[in-house]
Amino acid sequence: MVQNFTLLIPLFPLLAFAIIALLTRSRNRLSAWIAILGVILALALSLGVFLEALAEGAELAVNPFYGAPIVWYPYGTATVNFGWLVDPMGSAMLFMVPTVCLMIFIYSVAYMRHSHTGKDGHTIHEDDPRYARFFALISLFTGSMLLLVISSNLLQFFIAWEIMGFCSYALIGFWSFRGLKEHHIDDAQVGRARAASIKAFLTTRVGDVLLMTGMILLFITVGTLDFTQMFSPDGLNNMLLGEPPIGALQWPTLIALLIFGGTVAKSAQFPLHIWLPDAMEGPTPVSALIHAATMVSAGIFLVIRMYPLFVFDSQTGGFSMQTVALIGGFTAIFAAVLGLAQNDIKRVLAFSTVSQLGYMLAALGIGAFVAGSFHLITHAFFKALLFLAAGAVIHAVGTNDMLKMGGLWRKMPITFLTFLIGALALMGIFPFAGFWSKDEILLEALRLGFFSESGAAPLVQFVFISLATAAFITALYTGRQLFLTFFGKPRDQHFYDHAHESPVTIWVPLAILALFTTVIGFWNTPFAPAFTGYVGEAGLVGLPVPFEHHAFDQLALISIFVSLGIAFGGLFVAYFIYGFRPVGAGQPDPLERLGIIYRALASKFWLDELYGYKINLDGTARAGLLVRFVGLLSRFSYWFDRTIVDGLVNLVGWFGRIMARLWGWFDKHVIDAIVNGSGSVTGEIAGWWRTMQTGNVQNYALIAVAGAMAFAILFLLRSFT
Amino acid sequence: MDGLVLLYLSPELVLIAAALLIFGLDLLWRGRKSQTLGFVALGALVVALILTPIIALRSAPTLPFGVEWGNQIALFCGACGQTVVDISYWSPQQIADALYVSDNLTNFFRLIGCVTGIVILLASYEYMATRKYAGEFYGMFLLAVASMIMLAGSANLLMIFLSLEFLSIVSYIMTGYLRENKLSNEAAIKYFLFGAIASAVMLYGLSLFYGATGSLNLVEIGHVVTTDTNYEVLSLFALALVMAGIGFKIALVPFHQWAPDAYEGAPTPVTAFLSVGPKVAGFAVLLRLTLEVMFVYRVDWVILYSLIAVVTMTLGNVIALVQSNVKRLLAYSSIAQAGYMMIGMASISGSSNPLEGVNAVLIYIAAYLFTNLGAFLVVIAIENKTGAVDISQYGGMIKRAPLLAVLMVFFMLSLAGIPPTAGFLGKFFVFGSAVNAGLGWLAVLGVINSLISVYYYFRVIRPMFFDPVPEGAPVITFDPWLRFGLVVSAIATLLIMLFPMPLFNLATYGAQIFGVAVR
Amino acid sequence: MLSAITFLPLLGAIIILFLPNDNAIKRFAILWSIIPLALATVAWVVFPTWPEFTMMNGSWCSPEINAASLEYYLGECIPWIPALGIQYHVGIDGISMPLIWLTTLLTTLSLFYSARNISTRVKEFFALFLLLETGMLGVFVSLDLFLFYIFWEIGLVPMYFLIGIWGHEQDRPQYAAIKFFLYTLAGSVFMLLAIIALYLFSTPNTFDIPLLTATRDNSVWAKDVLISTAAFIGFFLAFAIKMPLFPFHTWLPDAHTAAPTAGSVVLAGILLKLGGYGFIRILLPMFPGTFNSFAIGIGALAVISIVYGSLVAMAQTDFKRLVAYSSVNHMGFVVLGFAAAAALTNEQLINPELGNYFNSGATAINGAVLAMFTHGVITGGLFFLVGMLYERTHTRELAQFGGFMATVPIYGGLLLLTAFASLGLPGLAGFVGEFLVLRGSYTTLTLLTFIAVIGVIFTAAYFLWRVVQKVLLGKADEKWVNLPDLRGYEVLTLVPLAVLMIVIGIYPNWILDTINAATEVILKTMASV
Amino acid sequence: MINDIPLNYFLSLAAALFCIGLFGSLARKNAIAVLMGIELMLNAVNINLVAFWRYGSPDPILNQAGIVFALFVITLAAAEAAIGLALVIAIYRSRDTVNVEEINLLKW
Repeated sequence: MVQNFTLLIPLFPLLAFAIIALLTRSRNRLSAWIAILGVILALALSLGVFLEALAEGAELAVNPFYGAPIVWYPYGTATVNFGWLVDPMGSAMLFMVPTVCLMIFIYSVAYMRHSHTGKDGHTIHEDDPRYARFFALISLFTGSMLLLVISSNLLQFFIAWEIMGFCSYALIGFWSFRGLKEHHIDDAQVGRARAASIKAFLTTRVGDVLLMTGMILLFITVGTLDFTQMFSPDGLNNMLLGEPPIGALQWPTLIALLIFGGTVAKSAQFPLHIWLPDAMEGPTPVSALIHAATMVSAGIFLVIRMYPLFVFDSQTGGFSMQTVALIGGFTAIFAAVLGLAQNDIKRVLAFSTVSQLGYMLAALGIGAFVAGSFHLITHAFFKALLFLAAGAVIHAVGTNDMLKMGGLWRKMPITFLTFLIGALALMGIFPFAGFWSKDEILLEALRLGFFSESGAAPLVQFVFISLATAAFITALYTGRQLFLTFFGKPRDQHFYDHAHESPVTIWVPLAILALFTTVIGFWNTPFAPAFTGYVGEAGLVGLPVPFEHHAFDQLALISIFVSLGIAFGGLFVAYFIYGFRPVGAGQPDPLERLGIIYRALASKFWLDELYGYKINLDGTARAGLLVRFVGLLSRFSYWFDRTIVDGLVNLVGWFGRIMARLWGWFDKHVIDAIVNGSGSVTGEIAGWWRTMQTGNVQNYALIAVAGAMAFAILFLLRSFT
Repeated sequence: MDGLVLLYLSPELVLIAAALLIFGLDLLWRGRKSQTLGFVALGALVVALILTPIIALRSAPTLPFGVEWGNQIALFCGACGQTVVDISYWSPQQIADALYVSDNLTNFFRLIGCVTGIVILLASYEYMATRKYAGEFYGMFLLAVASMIMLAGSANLLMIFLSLEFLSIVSYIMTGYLRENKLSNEAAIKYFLFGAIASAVMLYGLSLFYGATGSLNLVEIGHVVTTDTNYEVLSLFALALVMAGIGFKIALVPFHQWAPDAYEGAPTPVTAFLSVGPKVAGFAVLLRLTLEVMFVYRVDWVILYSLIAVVTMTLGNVIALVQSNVKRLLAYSSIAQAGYMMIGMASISGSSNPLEGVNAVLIYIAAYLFTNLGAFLVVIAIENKTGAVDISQYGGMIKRAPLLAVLMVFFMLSLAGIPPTAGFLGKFFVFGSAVNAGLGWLAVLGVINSLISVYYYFRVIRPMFFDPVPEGAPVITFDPWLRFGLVVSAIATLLIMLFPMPLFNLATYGAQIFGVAVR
Repeated sequence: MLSAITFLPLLGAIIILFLPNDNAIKRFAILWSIIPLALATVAWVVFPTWPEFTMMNGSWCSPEINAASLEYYLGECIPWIPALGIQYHVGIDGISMPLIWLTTLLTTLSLFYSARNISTRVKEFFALFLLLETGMLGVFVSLDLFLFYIFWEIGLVPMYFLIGIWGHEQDRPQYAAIKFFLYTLAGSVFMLLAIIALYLFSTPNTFDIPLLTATRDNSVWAKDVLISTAAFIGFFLAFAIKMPLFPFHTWLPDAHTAAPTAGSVVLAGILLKLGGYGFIRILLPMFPGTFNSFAIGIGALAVISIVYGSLVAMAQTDFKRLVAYSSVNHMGFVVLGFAAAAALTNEQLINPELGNYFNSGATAINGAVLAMFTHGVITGGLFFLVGMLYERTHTRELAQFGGFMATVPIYGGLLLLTAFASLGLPGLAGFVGEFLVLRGSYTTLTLLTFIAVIGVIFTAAYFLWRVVQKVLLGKADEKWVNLPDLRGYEVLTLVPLAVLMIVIGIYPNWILDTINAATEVILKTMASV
Repeated sequence: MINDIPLNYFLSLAAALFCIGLFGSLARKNAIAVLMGIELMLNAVNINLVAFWRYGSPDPILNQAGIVFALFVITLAAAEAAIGLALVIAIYRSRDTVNVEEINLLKW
């Protein structure tokens, strides 16, 4: 029964947003509680739907909760309708999203209070001046994320997707402006936030436009955007009716790739990943919420939603899934490598997010649908946990720079513990969530790549190798982070003194998330694959074929040990470099000995300089080549507009005056000459009439008579011919 | 002589008689009470205006006003032929040597003439109040109106010549009316010399016409040239010379050059008259000539008319762009307006129904009349108080005289042909007839020209609204007569646009008199 | 009803001339302008029952005209110049209805806003503004080409004075005003010739739009390629200049920049729409064949407008100029939509097997019309915001601003909302029209639409880069320390627009339903049997 | 006797006279001389008219249009001369010159 109220789920946070924005924006505490209340209500309803969905079991996949009662717009004789659609993966998202959001909301209540030293030396605690604004925006974000999850229509999905993009923009740029009396942020931060927010929005905009194009083409070829209709037996086949658009590229491939473009930008995959590290300029809860747990995973969710299309494409010979796998696999290792050289505690996590998202995509790309989906869920929990814990550290210490931390576990043991749990999960160490999901992916890659009945697939082999390597590096940089932050000696005494254990509203959410991180993995162990049964057993809407699933076998066992070995290997190397001999105060990072490689890593392979733009620490930004080119083009266009286009118009506008002058000139020179000529013919001396216009009436009369004669001659010529 | 002749000629007779009366009274009163004489003149014009529809009704008494005006001919002057016959132009074989006709076209121009006269008279009271010899002016003015009407009614080369000279001579006198004013004197003598030469040239053409066809009657000449091709060369040559005289009246390029000088120098009410009266009458003659005499040569004169139209409107508009004196600017503007009318003349030829072109010209004339007079009335009102005739002196007029400023905008819009004004309707008909006649290119040139014209018309408006009031500039007041004239012009300009049917009917009846003779 | 809506403002303008003092004028003008708004609202609310008002019983026009205009509602028809077959014929359908409503709304808001900001020459301002409203409404209601043309031109003169008199001194208002006037007139005179040609070559000779459309396939003007092409070009020039379409757009930045705030609002909000309205009312139903052959070219111009407009906007340093160029960019989408619909072949329109094409065409037109409406709302809002900022700072240089999100949060919030609506953020009004246009035009003008999509990115870029970043973000400057936030009346001016932006963005069906009804009719008339 | 002279002779004479008059009116500086030139042109027309009447009319006695026209032209020439002279006097009074070239206050 609850399913009929699914559409109300996003309404609560959206309502909270409206109330805060319009009514209570000056009341900080009240706004926070309204926001939290909104999420709690949404969570309650979501859990209701989730439980009802669980009760339905795997059958839900082919027969999902669905309704599309809202006519959004009519076109010609048809309409586009909005509504809700909940299938097993959707219901899992409905469980994950509000839970994580609620934790983050509660965490933010305290986090958005800042402490600084007043003039008299006392420590002052005060709310951020934009406290209410923060809660309004994250409410809007949560609402649209929930709307996205339950969307029944790709257009509806897209709208929610874009509103999230706006929230992301606004929250990255949360500190992108500064009033005269605001002293808790400095100008450099303002500059960085400003540039980062625009960078994020525009980069994702590129993907959005690709997605929109794909969506429109899908609409045109299939004739609908409603998921259930689209994936109905006839729907996708319609795509093959039309002429292939570009050469050998068939419609499903083109559309799938365009839609995947949206994912690439939103989930920060190579080459559009450049925005995510800079997005860490936002407040930490935002990083946790948007840039780790939920919004970036919306990109993955898009691929999950459109999975029948990708499968259909590969069945008809397209290469879209291979592309997904390739990009995912490459990004997984690429971002992991970059994560090695970051000193900002949040940026390390940001790159790890990119890398993990690559994991999911690689899994989806090779056909490991369930594994990828499960990693999406677990990753949300442990990445949120990591970010929040890192935020607690930042909040306590007052800096992001890991090289200025060290030995913090003594000062903040709870935070340390939760961070440790999250880090272990990320590395994929038993028994935390990441271990189970990551292991599943590696297992699938191993199985499909090397032990498939249909022969070896080089691409999947590449994916496996890349993912395995990435797992190693993940353990390495996570270990580095752990050692630099919490172990060794404090490298900056001032910050160390400043550090303190987090207040209860901060560590309680951490603890809850840590709990989830610990237990959620057991939802889908290789021995008892409940999640697999729920999500994968009956396939998907429009794809009613169960996803291939193998019972626990030898290979799985080997895989467990392999992945554990990789993780421990990475951790050991990290310990060898950073833990065994801790980096001292003022010492450079040992990795800097790598020279040019380190510099390449630290500057992210100079991609920003190539097609994005680089944001410096002091808040200035340097445009990359592509951006500069657009700027140049713009200035040229304006010059063109002013000088050429408008110039032509003005020419026409001045035509009259020019003509007037011409007439004057004409009178003065031509007519005068004629007059003088006629004067000499009649034997009279020139100079009687200087010009026609001197006011000499005889001049006028001459012209008139000449005119009459000309007419007469005209007539005569006519008559004689 | 039939007694009806007097009735058919009554408007002209009333005007001439009133003029004589005014001369007499002025002599008697030795230049005093000139205001009264002005009212006498006004009364005469009103009477003439009322008489016109009576004449029209007389010819078809059973039908209500404005439906079917019949076609009456009044022959006049026994020395030249038979006495009056009541005969239609539509049966050319019965034509006698008629000098003067009182038909629908004449009636149309009677209305036009009387209205012109009344409006200008209203405007000239204040202007003349402070000047000498006002009484004579009113008399002269009545004669000018009468001659203008007579020109429109002339159906005979002799009569055309006489009326034209009548109108010219009166105009010369009125132009030079400000005897002590150098500009006025100069304008008059230039006007005179130019006019005299032009009419001599035209006269030469008329004599050739007479020689070629042996007749002075337009219809007869038309009959001859239609049936007999022998006279083609001579007739066309003569026609070209005649065009000089008519072109001079209308101020067509290249016979236009007197106009700016005369307009600038003449007293402004006279300028107003010059910009309407002779032009309108010239078109009446041109219409008669075109349709009754030389329709058979249409291939030739369509080229000629198109050429003249293009050159006239282009030159008028382009030179007007650089004028700073409002009177001179309006002079060039009226040259350009004549160019638009020539488009209508040119499009008489080609279409299946040539009368559409006639219609367009007549409607344009009526629209132009009110608009142009209105504009001149504004100029007069401003000149009366400040003596200003330069655009730069018009600053802040919206503060000093809001009514004048607003009406000036309206009249300028009308001259530029922007709705909802009579000028738009006129252009609409003219361009429409051009398109219909297959002269689309002419219409395109016409609209381009009307675009150019907007620029200078708005140059007049601009200081009135945008510039500040000059230091010490007086608030402009004007007497109720002038205000009345202004309001009448404005309302007429508006109503012609909003309710064009009466005018359209009038023009149609006016055009009906022509039966087109095709070889 | 329609006559009342159209001519009430004119009556108001006349009454204003006789009112004694400025305050009375202001109050009267605002209250008076609400009457047409209310009437238009009523007309829209009773939309479902329109068929009962198809043609007033007292129509004095010929039965052919009555038969041809069955799809137009609230019709009134009186012979005006019978000799030329000119009627005073008004009527509306689902396309003109929203535009009429928008006109009345923006006028009321503009007057309301101007009441506080115009202190010189009050009487003239309000009278001219109401006159302008009559002109604009007249274009939307008239169903006779002659009438259409007259109303089309009537709007020019008040706008000329609004720009010239109340314009900002440093922007050369008189130059801008005459440029605007001449430019627009240049287009419309050719339209006049085209109108005349249509009249002359139609059987029966008529200026009536429905009748011309109905008799299109039997008429000389449509059969003769030369005439129909020439007439099409005449109309197209007028509309393209008004829109404005590249390369006829250069009057727009000057006029917008120079005009007073309310003038810019109406100029961008309504006057530009007249061009778009001409496309849908005249070009599409009356010249489907000719338009079809020009569709690619016009679509290309539209795409150039989109991309080029956004690029040029990006280079602006003047806030108002930027917004002006953004209009070029956005109106490009409108034209693209119409061109896409025109690119449908006759077969695609009538063949039921190809219903998808019909629906695509409908989507394109719906989108274009909705884009016109939302552009009016959004850009109107933007111009209000620019004007409010200018009132406070007396500069429009973007480089001078910064950090206003912190110092004037209400202003900042509204500007943010409007800017994002304008750049087409889904969930706000601008997106819907843009999406529908792209959706519709991908079917027929695929390649061009691909390029147009690039413009979407640039649009986002210049709004974020230029508007949001320069004005709202960054560090607040000492010199704006005393900058007051929006006052009550200013917020009140913007709130209706903001509400519209959100409501249309979230739930556009209510307006698209109206539009779609008319669109179907137009698409059906486009097909020649 | 007169019948022996062909029409062309009269016409040629008239044309010559007309051209002389035209030339005079266009070329002479003195306003009075210009007036005289105009008179010459009018007289040329008269010759034309009378000659045409005499030679061209089928019945010169009954149809006297040409000669009547000539009479009117003569009358009119007188009127024109009167008005012209009056204007010349006026301009002489105000400007102390009758040189046409110098009467050029109004121009452009």
